[in-house]
This record gives sequence, C-alpha cells and structure tokens, in this order.
Amino acid sequence: MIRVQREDFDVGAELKALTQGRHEIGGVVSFVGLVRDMAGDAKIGAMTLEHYPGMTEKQLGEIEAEALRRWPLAGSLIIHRYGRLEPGEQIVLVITASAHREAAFEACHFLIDWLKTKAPFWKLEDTDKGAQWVAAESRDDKAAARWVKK
Amino acid sequence: MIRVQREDFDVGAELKALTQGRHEIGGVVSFVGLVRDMAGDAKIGAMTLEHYPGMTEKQLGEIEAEALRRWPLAGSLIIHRYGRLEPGEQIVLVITASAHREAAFEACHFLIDWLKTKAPFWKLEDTDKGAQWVAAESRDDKAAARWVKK
Amino acid sequence: MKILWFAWLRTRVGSAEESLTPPPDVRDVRGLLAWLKTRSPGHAEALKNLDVVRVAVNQTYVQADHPVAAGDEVAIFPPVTGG
Amino acid sequence: MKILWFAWLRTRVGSAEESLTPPPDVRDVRGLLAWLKTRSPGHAEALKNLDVVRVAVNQTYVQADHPVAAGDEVAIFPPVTGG
Repeated sequence: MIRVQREDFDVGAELKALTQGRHEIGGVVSFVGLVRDMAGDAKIGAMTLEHYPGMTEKQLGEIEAEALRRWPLAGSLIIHRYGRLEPGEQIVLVITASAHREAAFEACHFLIDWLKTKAPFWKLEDTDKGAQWVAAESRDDKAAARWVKK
Repeated sequence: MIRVQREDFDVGAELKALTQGRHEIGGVVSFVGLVRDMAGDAKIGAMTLEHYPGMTEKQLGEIEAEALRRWPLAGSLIIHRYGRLEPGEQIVLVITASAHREAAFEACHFLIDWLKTKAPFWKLEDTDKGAQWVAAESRDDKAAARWVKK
Repeated sequence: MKILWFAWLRTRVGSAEESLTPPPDVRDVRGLLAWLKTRSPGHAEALKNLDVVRVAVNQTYVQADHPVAAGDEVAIFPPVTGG
Repeated sequence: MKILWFAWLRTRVGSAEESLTPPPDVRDVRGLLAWLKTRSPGHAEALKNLDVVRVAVNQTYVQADHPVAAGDEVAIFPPVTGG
C-alpha cells in the first residue's frame, strides 16, 4: 500500500492494521525517517518537501511491486509526507511483514534505498544560512545500486 | 535499554519515547516478532516462553552493548516477553535509532540475529499434534555467524 | 505539450508549468532541452548542466533519446532527495 | 552448588533446580556433567547427547573445561529459541 500525504502518521496504528489477524506473519520490520536539526554545519529550522503528484504515487507503486516480486511478503506499506516539516517530525514510513525476518529486513531496506533515488520528492531546507535545496548524495546512489540485479 | 516482561508492549509509544526531542536522529528501524499459527504442518494453539531470569537480562545487555560499540546509535531498545502467548501476539521488539539509516538497519538486524542464538529463552508450542519444544534452527546460527568479526 | 519544472529548476525558470508548442524539428528529449534553453536566461541557467537534470515523459523516467510528442506531459527536475 | 535445568532438560530431569555437593574430583563442567548423568535415569536421558546441551556458570556461557566450585550457579539448557 502507498500513501502520499501532508498529515502525520501513527506508526503503532499502521503496524497493527497491517498485521491484524494475519497469523502467518512472524516478523515485521519498519523504517521511520525523521527531520534532523542539522545539515552539515547549518542549523535547520524547517524543511519543505515538494513532490510530483501522480508520478510520485506511480513510482512508489512500482518500487513496492518490485519488492513484492523479490521477497515473499505478507504485507507492505509506504507512507511519504510532503509540505512543511520541522525537526523531529516524521517524513516517511516503510513497513514490511513476512513469515520470516530475513525477507522483511531485506525488503524494507530495499524499499527505502530505492525510494530515496527514484521517488520524485525534493527537500528545501530553511537553515540559519538561508534556504537551500538538498543535493542528492552519492551514498544514496551507492545504497540503491546494491539492489540492482546483476 | 532492556526489558524482559510478561506484558505486551506498544510499539508506537516505545518509538516515540526513544526519539522524543532527539533531533539528531534521522532514521529509526524496528523489528517486531510475532507468534505464528503454524510450525511446519502443525497448527499452534499457543506457545509458552521460558527464560532464565537474571541471565536473560545480562545477555541482552551484553548484546546491546556490542551493538553500541559497533554502530553510532543515538538510542536502542530491546523488549522480550515471556509466558503464554497466542498466535498474532507480539514476542519481541528491537528498535535502533541513528543519524543515518544504514547504521540503524545493520544494528537492528544484528540485535535480533544475536538475540536469537544467545539470549536464554525457550519456546514450548501447544500444537494439534501435542506440546513440543521448538528446536534451534541452523539458519539462525548462520544468520548470527554473519556478524562474527573476522 | 505540458512542461513541468520542479525544485531548483522551477525557481530558476520562474514557473512550475508551461504549455508550449515546440517547433516540428524537436523530436526527442535531447532536442526539447536544447530548444527550452533558448527560451529565456532563466531556462538557460536551469539547463546549464544536464548531468543534474532528470526527465520524465508521462510520469515515466526516460533518457535523452526518448521521443516527445504534442500531447505529452514532460517533467524536468533535479535528482530526487526524498525519504 | 546450585544446578538449574531449563526447557526439555528440565522436564527430563523432573526438577528445575537442585542443590548438590558433587564429589571433590568434579572440578570442571565436563566432570560435573559426567557425574550428573549417574544421578538418575532422567538425568542420564537429559544428558545423553551433549551436542545439544549448553552450560552457563554464574550466568555466563562456558565451555566443558571451565572450572566449577562449591558456590557456583550452574545452568544447563538446550540451544536457545527466543526472538
């Protein structure tokens, strides 16, 4: 499942909804991304997440479908927020559930790595040194490249 | 932090408590282990988790300390339940928080892998074929062995 | 053709969306970007370094040799930074 | 010396905890297990295959050559299956 929304999300409620009554699930892995208060040596007051409505959902759906092809998942969820967010606020949630923990760990890690390099979101940070668009990081490209099938 | 308890836990509340006001945290990974309703082809009615009070907390503490030595974590939590649990109930929670997601993913995965082979817990399953003690799985030994430093 | 600009490309171009009719010799993404560059100093500045420009046609990532046609939605943006 | 039995070792021995005074020639874990085997058919059955027996002395995992002494808490259990 994919949700792109301005509102915050409740991780506990989402975990419960995904696993409720699904007694074949043995392991659930979740990742929550939070707004940090520092970018290098600049202090962040807030950030604004811009996205591409339509393509964002499409890309996230394709990334999730790829995870479901690669791992035997009993369920998965991606929620990504947009708009203005302050330090400490939740940005993104990825949950994967499977009979065994190995598949859940790998699929969750894959989803956030691919999302970071493929889903059309852009971060504008308000810092004490002015507003700046966040630059893509080469380590994110490397993290995503690990999952490209040889 | 380590907790060994009979009672259930609230993942959302634990996540919030661990990250509240900690604006250097960028990524939080959690693992929840649940009771499954099947063991091979036997249907599970319930399971009872036995442990070794004292040594269990000591072992979990050592495993957590090892994770804190290996990865730059801003916080970590292990909760493991004991006593009688039914299918769908939560058994174990591992949360790791870090500035970057890579450390959080690796440390969380390490903690559950090591916990499975080192923390003194034993599962007795009530199945439709009678009560049976769960046997250790060689795949758990292999998963744990990945983290042994060469 | 609908052109969508995002993030710092949008701020340089000064517009989030343009409805344009490129000349008939613009047949692919490479030709479209070359033509867009000529439209204003802001466009030229935005498209100065194509290494940091990504293009999606009808919401799918494409390469420079991908064809573009009259009814297409063409999005132009920097490398993504969500998550 | 306090001996603690867990899981199916406990059910075979028929007791979770025993307070015992091994003979003076029992100096290490190996010797202790050999002596415990002789105490009852249940003990012998529990300790039949030492490949599936783990030992902790004073709540720390140890090997067969680890010394044991009068005041020790010795726990004997199968491979763990939590998580």
